[in-house]
Formats: sequence, structure tokens, C-alpha cells
Amino acid sequence: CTAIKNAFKGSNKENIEPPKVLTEFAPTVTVEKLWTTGVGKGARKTGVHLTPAYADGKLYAISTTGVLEALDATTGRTLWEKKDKKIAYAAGPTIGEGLLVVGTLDGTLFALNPADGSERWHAEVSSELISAPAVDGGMVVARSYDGRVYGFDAANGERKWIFDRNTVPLLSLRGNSAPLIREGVVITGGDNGKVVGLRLTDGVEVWEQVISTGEGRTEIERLQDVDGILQADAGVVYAAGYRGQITALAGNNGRPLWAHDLSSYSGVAISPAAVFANDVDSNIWSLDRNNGTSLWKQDVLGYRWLSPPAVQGDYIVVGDFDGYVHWLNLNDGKLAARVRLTKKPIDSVPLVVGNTVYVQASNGELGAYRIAK
Amino acid sequence: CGFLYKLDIQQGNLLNKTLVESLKPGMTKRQVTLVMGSPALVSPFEQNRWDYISSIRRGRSKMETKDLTLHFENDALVSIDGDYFSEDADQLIKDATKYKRQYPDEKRPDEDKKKRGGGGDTGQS
Amino acid sequence: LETFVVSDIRIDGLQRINAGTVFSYLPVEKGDKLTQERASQAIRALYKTGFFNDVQLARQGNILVITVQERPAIAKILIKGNKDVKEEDLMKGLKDIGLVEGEPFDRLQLDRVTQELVRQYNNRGKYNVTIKPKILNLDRNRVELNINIAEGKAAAIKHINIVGNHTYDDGTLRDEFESGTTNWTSWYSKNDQYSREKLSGDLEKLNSYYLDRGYVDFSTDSTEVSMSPDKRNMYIVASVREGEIYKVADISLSGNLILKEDDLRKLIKIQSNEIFSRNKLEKSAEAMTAVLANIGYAFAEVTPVPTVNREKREVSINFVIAPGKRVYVHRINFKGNTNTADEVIRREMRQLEGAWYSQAAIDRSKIRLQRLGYFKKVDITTPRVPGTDDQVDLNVTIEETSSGSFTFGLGYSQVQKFIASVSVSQNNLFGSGDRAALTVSQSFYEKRYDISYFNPYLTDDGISIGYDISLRKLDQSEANIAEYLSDTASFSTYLGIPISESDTVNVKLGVDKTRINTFEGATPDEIINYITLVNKGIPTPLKTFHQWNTEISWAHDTRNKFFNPTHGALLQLSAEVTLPGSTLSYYKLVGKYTQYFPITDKLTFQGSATIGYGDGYGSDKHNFGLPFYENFYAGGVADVRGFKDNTLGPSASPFDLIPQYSGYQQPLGGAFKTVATAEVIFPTPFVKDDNTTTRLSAFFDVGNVFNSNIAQNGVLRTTNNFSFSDLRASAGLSFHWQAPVGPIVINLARPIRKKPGDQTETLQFTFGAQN
Amino acid sequence: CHRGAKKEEVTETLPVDQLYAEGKAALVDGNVGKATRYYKRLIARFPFGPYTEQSQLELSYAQYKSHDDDEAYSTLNRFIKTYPTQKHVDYAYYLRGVVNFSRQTGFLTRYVGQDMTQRDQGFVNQSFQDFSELITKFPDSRYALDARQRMIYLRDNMANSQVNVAKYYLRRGAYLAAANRSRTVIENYQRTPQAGDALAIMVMSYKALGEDKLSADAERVLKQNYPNHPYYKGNWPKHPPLWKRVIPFTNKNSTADDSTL
Repeated sequence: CTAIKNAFKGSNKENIEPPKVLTEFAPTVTVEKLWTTGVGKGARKTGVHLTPAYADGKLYAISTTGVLEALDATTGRTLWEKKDKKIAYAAGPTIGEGLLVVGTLDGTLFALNPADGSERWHAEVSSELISAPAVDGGMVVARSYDGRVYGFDAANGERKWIFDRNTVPLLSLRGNSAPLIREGVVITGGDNGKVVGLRLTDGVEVWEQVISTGEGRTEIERLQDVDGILQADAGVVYAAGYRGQITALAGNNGRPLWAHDLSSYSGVAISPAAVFANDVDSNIWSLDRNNGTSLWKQDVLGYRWLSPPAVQGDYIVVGDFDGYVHWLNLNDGKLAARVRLTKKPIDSVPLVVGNTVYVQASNGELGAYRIAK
Repeated sequence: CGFLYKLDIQQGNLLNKTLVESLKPGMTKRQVTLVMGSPALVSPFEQNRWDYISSIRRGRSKMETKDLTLHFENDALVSIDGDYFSEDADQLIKDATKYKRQYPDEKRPDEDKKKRGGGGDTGQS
Repeated sequence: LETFVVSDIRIDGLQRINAGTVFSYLPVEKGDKLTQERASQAIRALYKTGFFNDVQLARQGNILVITVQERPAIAKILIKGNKDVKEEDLMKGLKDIGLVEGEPFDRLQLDRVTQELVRQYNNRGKYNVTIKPKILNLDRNRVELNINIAEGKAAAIKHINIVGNHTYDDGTLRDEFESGTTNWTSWYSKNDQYSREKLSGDLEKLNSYYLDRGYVDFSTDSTEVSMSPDKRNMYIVASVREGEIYKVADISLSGNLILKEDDLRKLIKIQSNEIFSRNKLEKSAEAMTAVLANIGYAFAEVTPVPTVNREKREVSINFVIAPGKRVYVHRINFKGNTNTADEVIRREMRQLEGAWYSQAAIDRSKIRLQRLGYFKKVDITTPRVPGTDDQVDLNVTIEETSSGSFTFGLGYSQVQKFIASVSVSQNNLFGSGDRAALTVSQSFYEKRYDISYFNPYLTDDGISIGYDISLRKLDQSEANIAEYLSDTASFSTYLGIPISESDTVNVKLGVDKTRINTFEGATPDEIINYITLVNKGIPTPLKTFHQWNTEISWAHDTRNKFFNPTHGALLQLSAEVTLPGSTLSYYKLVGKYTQYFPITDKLTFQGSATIGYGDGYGSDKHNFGLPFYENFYAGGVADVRGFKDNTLGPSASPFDLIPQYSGYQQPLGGAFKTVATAEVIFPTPFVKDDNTTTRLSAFFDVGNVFNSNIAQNGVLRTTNNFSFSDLRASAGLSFHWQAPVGPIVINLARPIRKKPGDQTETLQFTFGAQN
Repeated sequence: CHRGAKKEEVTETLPVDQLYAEGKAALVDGNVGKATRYYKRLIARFPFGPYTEQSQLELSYAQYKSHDDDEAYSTLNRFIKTYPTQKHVDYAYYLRGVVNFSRQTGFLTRYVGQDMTQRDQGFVNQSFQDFSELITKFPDSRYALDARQRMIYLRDNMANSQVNVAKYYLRRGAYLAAANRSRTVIENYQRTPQAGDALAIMVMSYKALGEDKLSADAERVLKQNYPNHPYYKGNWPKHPPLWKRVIPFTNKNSTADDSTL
């Protein structure tokens, strides 16, 4: 039933590996499509990854064509929306401390009232905001495209601190790592191949750890971004870097627990026992959370430019360049189910709430799927 | 015939009064060149005589020549005699505008952000 | 290898290189004492020759044994898969590094080549390139080199974002950028192809955009260039801080001014309490440097030094003037003149050797050389004379075009239909600077034989002399003019006298004989009656007119280029009058004025007006007004475009008695002509020669011919006097191309104001013939 | 494989001696294009051996004959570097000089008598240096004599071009320029006839500048070295009178035709 289109007909002219063709298989789990809707025109050509945010039954989603929408999570109906072509929403949204925080392409951070979208405060930063801000402990932390990390007081938007020793090389990969806040420490990855831990209250650097060492003669060989999704659980931080290693670090002092050679630009997902990531050739890897040894590797979706993975119950959810959403079994990586959301690439991480997953494609198409028990 | 256009023929040095007055006997050739620049005429037959000569014939008028002659004895300036044209700014401007009505926005074709260096591609020596 | 005296030297392992060659490079001979230091010297010397991969020194008794391993020679180099970089460029690149067929092959060079090629492709935005060199060993110590290139596609810029610009939005700031996002013209303009030089150029433009509008504190904090993981899309983000607008406080001049202060102040393009603009500062500094260079200070430097007062938001500027030494020109050398004689170029130079340096004279010389018309390119460089600090040489490098043209065969012109012509013309005859042309042309209605010769420098001051002999048999009707045959023979000689740098007066003396024969029932009555009137009332089909005439003309030419000028004007006034003893005594006054000025650095405006007026003079025995064969005509490819050639203006009364001629009009031309045109010249798209050979323009023409004087029942009368309503107008596009075969003109014109009966034409062209 | 290469390129299979013979034959009967191709393939296929050295030399001659001057010049330079002690290497030096020498006597000079001293002197200097290298390295080579003749011709050429300019400036009244140009001729080309002209011009220029003493010095030297210089006959340097210049097609624009001696 799923028509297979090889979009990369001319890929040898592009001198890139052609994407693997999807083959038929018997799904081992039934996936129920709840609803799909469109949020503006998505990210268009800005190369930004947009993922919705969920809070008490409501979904909040944005588009760089100036659309911010609140939807009912179960039915997909639009509750309220803000439309202004001049404001290119690109970062977030993030819910927290009673605020709906969202960043724009011209460097403005908005804190809105989640109920109706009215503005509480807004602040200026020095460059584009394209990764979701973090809200916790009375603070809003945002990372701007020029590598600076800003700390704002959640109550009134007053700027508390800036961390700006996060150098950006001449050439880097598009995308920034979204900061995480755990136990009073802000954790974020830099384009210089390092992960850094800052104190939430005053932004002073607590620890710093190199994930990827980009050596090489040309700028291309020296790319070393840590742009992907970071995960932190039980005091351990998991991060992946381009041309680097998947590393587990101690949250308090940044000491590396284990590292596994794997180059990834999209980041990691974690389950109680394993860490999942897809490498630059879109093979999906599962590593043991304690020692980093690889459990399984699934290459059936090779070169399909996969989105970062997300864990939904016993399955991994991931989108690909052709608008397909794939479910794989957590323990052995076998393909479990496949649904087609749209024809445009899905490059942002799916949002899992309970046993429902919300997937947003780059053209703004947003779909909700539930795994039938 | 009366109104034929004749090219201005200018030759030789044009000196600045203050510089000439700062010449003192006993200076070496090196010092003189620093002050006055290189002499226009040094005869191959008399190395120790420098002539800061200058001649100008503007349009159809007669040619005037003035010559400031310097004599050296074993590399020391001995005598300075003769006369010279001193630099007169207005006259210079009048001569130059003959060739070029200043088109304000027209960049000289071979001039770009290169260092002035006489516009030449070989840099300062 | 302890030291010993070398009794003999033996070399093993030689194949291609003969022993003699090695000995000639070896610093050690028989009988020398070979120390350790001399040995390593020998090895280094042999490696330097580039012939050997390995050199070993050994001792057998007192014989020095050198075993060498020759580098393999390259038999063949094959390159596959290169599209962007052409084969010859690649081969040349390899040649520069030393990888040439027949030369020794060095593995180290190969790595350098691959690296260099990857860098070249990255610079063109092709980041997915892979280069795989393969070396095949052949017999006789030779190798074959295969370089396979997989270029991949160029990465395209998808997103450019400027953050922090509040006063001016992204759109205005980015329209002068060279880099841009993909749009429909990208396939040609390549604006979406990322390159660091282009980006730094764009950021500099951004910087000067703000500095030219008073934002002294403007700064670009950071620029990030990033790419998508599949290396096919590029994203550029620049964050800026605008700062405040500043005004200019006071302006002062310091240093050695040379000129009077208020002369220099006149050149300053910015006044106090105007908004600060770096561009105006630079323009003022440039103007002052130009004036100083014009009067001999070639190395003058004028630097505007701003001092910023942050509180009052004011900047006071001090122009520091450093004139440097007065500079003299030592030698003027010419390069590239394989055909043109040295003197032909030197006489155009306004700058003399031994004179003080004058940039004005040099620029003027360059324009004069370009205006000669037989140099494709003229470049003047002024390098310093080594060992002096106040003397420069002037190196003039010229590129000669084929100054002659030998056109034989068919030309086609609207006016003359098919022309079979043989014409030899040389505007730099054997490099002597003289112009000579011989034309024998046979066309549908015209037989023409001309010989002309012109020597621009009869005297050293530039008095020129020219001769012109021509015989022409013309059936006017085919040229859309009234139906009669004219047969003229003429000889003229003229002197050109320069009266200033841009003005020349020409005095011409000519004699010609014109024989007109008319055909009853075909030639319009007006002409037949006119001839009978002139012939004292006796009608005759044949009439010969003799005349002596002299013409004085004045040309004032300040155009800054020979073809497609952007500045200056061309004014030509001429008065021709017949001398006593001619059959008819008349005079003809023609004035043509063309003015060019740039609208923007890409668009140039050209406006031109032509006025012609002729009439008889003196006693009525010879005074029959302007004879019809000397009438002005209007309309045509180079006149009021959009109308058939020569058809504007008064025409003869139609012959109602001969049916097939009924609609047929015969233009008579007139004694008064006014034509005006306005043209905007814009760069020709898709042509990369910056208007040196092509010219595309939109034009608006207006004009007509009036008061044709005709004879009716024995009395002279002028009809169609001037009236505004009779002026015709047209607009359209005109394309000029200096093709190798000769100038080609194509007009696409649409008449706007025309009257019934006008013969119009939308497409007009001439090629291969001066019409 | 595509039909075009059916006839296996003959130069790929011929043994070395036949390849050389074919190339030589082509060169002898003037087919320089074929000769060049054969020699190039021989050098590429057989990078060493007696035939290779000889064909490198003959390749440069073939390229020179087909007016491929730059190519010939670099082939010769490569030959001299690779076989500095080869027995015919003096011919290579000699041919290198001839390549630039013939470059400046183009088509027009022979048929129209264009005076080459009036034209670009770039290659003249290079050719002069190449010949002088031959004479210093191989004084008794059989080409040395011819090289010396050509050097004299080149020197004469260079001196003439300087004198022409000096005469022009003298005529225009730029006396300092004329004097300085003559000075270069006197210093660099002592024993040439042109040095006489230069001295005469210097005498006239200094006098016109009112430098009678300097003018007298110059005249003394002129008298000693060139007693019967036309300067003494008056009306020198001769310049075609106005009535002659009025006649079309007579102006050669070269003041060389009335050169002295």
C-alpha cells in the first residue's frame, strides 16, 4: 500500500549514496492515525527543525512563516493562533514556569501566556534563535546561533547572564543543540565539538568535555558540531557529535563514563536500558546505557536522512526524507510499522506523550499517531 | 597659422623655494638628492656637475629655459649658481585642466583599490 | 663513510639519464677528497635535479659508487569526470607542479595535486567532490596516471539572515549582495553559489552601506556560515550592531598642502553638520589625490582622520595631505606594437619623457590612443625606476586589432538592397597610422568607386590631410527617392587643424560634376520643372551641374571612449558653400550635437539633435534655392527610425494618370531638416564584454524634413514649411555590434506619431556595409 | 568500443626506430604537424635511449618551423636541462636564440619593409641574451660565428630604436628627453654607428637648452670619433619636407631611412 518513490533519481550526479528503497513487510504493531493538520508552511528553506510542545492536553506548534498555534492534543482542533508574517518563529516552543517561550529568526525571545498567547515579556539576543529554549528553576535559558547562551529571569525577562566562550568555527553544520537544565546545571553542546555545563543561576562554567575532535585539511574535514538532541537521566548526560563519539558524562562534573565511536548530527534518545542514535549514513544504533557497547545496528533505512529518534513504549519512532514515519522494535531494531505523513522530509524529533507520538514535517504537516495496545 | 594648438612642452625639474634655500655647500651628493630630488641633466662627460635644468614652452609662446648648476669636488657641494622655475600652484592647475575636465564620478580606468604606488603594479621599492 | 680520496666514480642504475648529465650536476670529481659533508652535498645536488627517487653513495676501494633509482617517466595522463574545471586548465595546473608527459613522476607531487584539486572544487561550492588518482606501472620504468573526478553538485545558498538591523530591513541591505538565495536566474548568475570571497565582499558592502549613512559605530559582530548534513544547502547568518547616527563637526586640512587651502576645500564633498558618510570622505580624498597627481605628485596620499565625539554624536575630520616627492617620468616604453610604429603611438602621448608626471596628461593620452580605433586594449602602468624615489617609467601595453578590413562579397542594406562590393580599407596602413580605403561597389541601383587617403599627422602638431576621389552612378528611385538618375564625379581634399585638445577645424575644397537625367511621366513634375527653370525655360531630360565648393567644419569632441562612451559630448558644425563659377550657388549648414552622461554606473543617457538648413544665395541668375539633389532626407536606419529610408518629408504629387503609380509616392526631401533622439543605453544581457563591442539601447526619435523648394509654372516656390504637427516620432530598441565582418545595426521600431501615407518599417538592419 | 578507434593509433604500436624514421621523414618533407605528433609519442613511449634525445631536439625544430614559438622555446629549455652534456646541446642553445630572433621579423617586414626597430623590442633583448649564453658556453661551437653576426644585428636594432625616439623628441622640442635617450645609446652601444647619431643629437639638444659648454664637450667627442658624421653637412637629422609628406602613401613613419653611414 505504500508507494515507493526514489526521490534521489539523480543521486549519482550528486555524488551521494542513493537512499535505500523501502521493502514490504508485515507490521508487527498496528498504528492508529488520530489526526493530521498543517501548521503554517513549516520551516520552508531555513533549515530549522520544528518540534511541537505538549502541556496538559494542549499542543503548541510554530512555523517560520509567522504562525504560532495551540491545538487540542486529542482532536487536533486549533484552540487559538497568532499569525504575523514578520515574526519568523524558529525556536521552541517550550512550556514551563507558566510560560510559553518561543524564539524568532531575528533574535527576539517571547514569553507568552499559554492560555491565549498574550505576551508577558520579550527580550533581544544577538543572533538567530533556532533551538528550543529551556525553562526551569525560575530561569529561561536560550542559545543563540552565534554560540552565546543567555539566562533570563522567567518572571520579568531581565537578562541575568551571558555565556559567550562557545566559539563557532568558520564552517559549521546548520542547527544548534537545545540546552537542558538538570539539578541547577545548564547543559548544551557547541559547534566546537564540546559539551559544556553552566551554573543556572549565574552562567559560570562548571565543566566542559570535548566530544568530537575535528582534524583535517579542509573545512569540511574539520566539521565537529554537537548539534543533536542531548538526553540526561539519573545524573548521566548522553551526547553525540559529528565526526565524534557518543559519550555518557556525569551530570555534576562532566567526567566521561564511556564513549563509543559514532558520528551523528541528529542526537540521541534513551530508554531505561539503552541509548539510541542514527549515524551520518542513517543506520540506527542501540548502545547499552551502562558501558556503551552496541546492542544492535539497523541499516534497513540507510541513507534516508533520518530525523532524530524518539522512544515510544517498546518502539523507536523516526521520520525520513520522504515523509515516512517508521516504528522499530526497541530490543532488536526490527521494523514494526510504517506510515506516510507527507511527501516532504521529516527532519525534527517526534514528540512522545504517553503512547501517542506527534510528528511535525518540514512543510508544517503535523500528525498524531497512537500504538494500539 | 595663428590659432593652431601646440602641445605644451615641459622638461626638467620644478623646484620648491624653501628646499633650494636649504642647500648648503659641503653637502654630499646623497644629501643633495634627498633635498632636491634627482637632477634632470647630468652630462656623461662631467660627472661632478649637476644641472637642475627646466624648460617650458606653453602653447605658441617662446620656450624659456632656466638652469640651476651645482658643482661638486670629491663628493662635496662647492658652488650653486643659476636660476630656476619655482612651483606655482595656480599655473600647475591651469596646465592640468587643459587635458582633463574633472568628471567627478569617473574612476580612472586602471585605478582600483591598489596602493597608489604610482599606479604601477610593482610596489614601492 | 669515512673520508678518502676518490680515484674513480661509477654510477649504477642509470636508464634514461646518461652518465654525462649526472657528472655535470655532481659537485665531486675524480681526485677530490670525499668528506662526509661533501657526500651529503652530492646527494642533495642529485635529488635537486628531480630525476631520482633514491640516491646511495658507497665505497669500493677508492672508487665512489653511486647507485641511483630513476623516477619513472610519465607516459600518459588521463583525466575523467571534470566538468566545472576545463581539461586545459587542469593540465596547465599539473604542468606548473611538474606533472607533464615525458617528465619524471614524483609521488609526493600527486598528493599535492589531489589536495589542490579538492581545494579548487570546494572553492566552487562543490563539497561532495571525490578525486581518486590511480597509477598504472608500465614497462621501461614508465607510469600512466589516471585521475577520476566525481564532482557532485554545487551547494546552493538557501537562507541569508541579517540580525540586529532595525533601521534598514534585510531586503534593502541585501540587494547589492553578490551572494543570494536560489531564484529563477540562479542557473545563469550563479548568485546562490557560496564563496568566501563573495561573502566577505558582501559584508564589506554592508559595512559601507551603514558607514555611508552616518552609523560610525556600526559593526558586524559575527557571521556564521553553515551547511546541511548532505552538504547541498548553505545558510548564512550575520549579526550586526547599528549604533547611532553621527553628524560631521568641523573639517580641517593638515600636512603639506601644495595648493591653496580653499582650492582643496572646493574638492571636499561633505560639509559641517551634514550626516557623516565614509563614501563622501573617500570621494573627497580621491579628488584631492587626483588633483595632486595631475600636477606631478604621483605618490600623493590624502587620508581623512576622523575623531569621534561620542556624547555629541559628532565626528570632526582632519584631511592629512602627504604629497610625497614631485615625480618625473624617466622613460616611456611601448609593448605589443608588432605592427604599429613607435612614433604613431608616441605622438599621441600628452606626457613627455623628462617632464614632471601628470596623471591628467596620462589619462588624456590613453583616451587619444583608444580613439585611434585600431587598438583593442590600452593599459598604462607607471612602475618606479629602481634606485630613485622620484622617477617612474611609463609602460604602455597595447593590443592591436586587425586595423584593416578587406570586405569582399555581399552586403545587404535596407537602402541599397544587395551590394556586391570589394573594399579594402586600412586605418593603420602598415602601422604608419595613415588611413586608406578603396571601394568598388555594385548594387541594385548604385555603382560606386571611391579612393580615400588620410594622414592624421602631416605635421608633428597634428595637422591632418585627406583626399577623396569618388564616382557614383545612382538610380535615386531605388533609394525611395524620386525617380531620376544621377551620375556624380567628385574630388576633394581637406586639412584638419587642431585648435585645442578636443577641438579640430576642417577646411575642405572640392570640385564635382553631377549629371541628372529625368524620364517624362516617371520623374515628378516638380523636378522636371525645376530643371527647365534652371535651364532658362528650355525643358531637357539631361542637365549637368558643375560646382566648386568649400566646406568649413568644426568638431568639438570630449567623449571619453571611442565606442559606447559614457561621458562627454560631440558637437559638429559645418558650413558648405558653392564658389562662384558653379552652375548653382547655394549653401548648406549642418549642426549635430550629441551629449552622453551616466545615469547610473550601468546606464548611460545619450541625447542628440541634428539640424540641416540649405538655401540659394546671391544673384538670382544662379540662385535657385537648394537644388533637389542636395536636399536633406529623413527617416531610416540611422535617422528617424521606424520609417522607411528617406521617405519622410514632402513628396511629389502622385501621377493619377498612370494607375500603377497612383499610390506610389516619390519623396523630394527638403532644405530644412530637424531630427532629435533620446536614447538610454543599458548593458547587453548575457554578454560578458562590458560593452566594448555590443551596444543595446532604448530610443525615442522625433524629426522630419521641411520646405522642399520646387518649381511650378516657371516660378520657384517652397512647400511644406516647418510645422510641429508634421514632426514624426517613433520609439523602440536598437542594437549595435562591432562584428569582425563590420558594424551591424538592428533596429526594432514602432512609429508613435505618423500620418497616413507614411511608409513605416518595424524591423530595420544593415550589415557589412556603412550605410 | 566506439568505431573511431578501430584503426589502432599507429604511433602507439610502431617500434622506436620506425617511429623515429617516420617522424624524421615527415620533418624533412616539411609536414611539421605529423613530425611533431610522432616525436611527442616517441618521447612519451620511449623515455630513454639514443632516439629519444635526438627526437627531443628535432621536435623543437619542428615546433619552431610551425611557428609554435612558445612551445619550441620550452622544449629547448627542457632539453638543455635534461641533457646538459649532449654533443648537440650547442645547437639547442643556438636554436633557442633563433626562435626569438625570427619572432620579430614578422610577415610584414619582409614584404612591406616595415622597420622593425620601430616595433616592440621585447623579444629582441631575449634573443640577444640567448645567443650570448651560447657564445660564452661554447665559444668554438660551429654556430658561434652565426650567433655573433645575429647579435650584432640585434644590437644595431636596439640602438636604432633608441635613436629613433631621440630624433622624435628632438624634433618636438623635448630636448632633455632627446639628450637622455642619446645618453643611453652612448653608454650602452659605444662602438656602433648609432652612437655617432646619439652624440650629434646630444650636441644639438644641449645647445637648444642653452648649455653651450656641455654642447661643446659633446661636439669634441663627436669630432674625435665620427669626424664625417652628416651632422657636419648640416640639415640633420633629415626629415621629409612638407611638400613630400603631402603626397599620399609616401609616409613610412620611420626616421630610419635617412640613417647615417
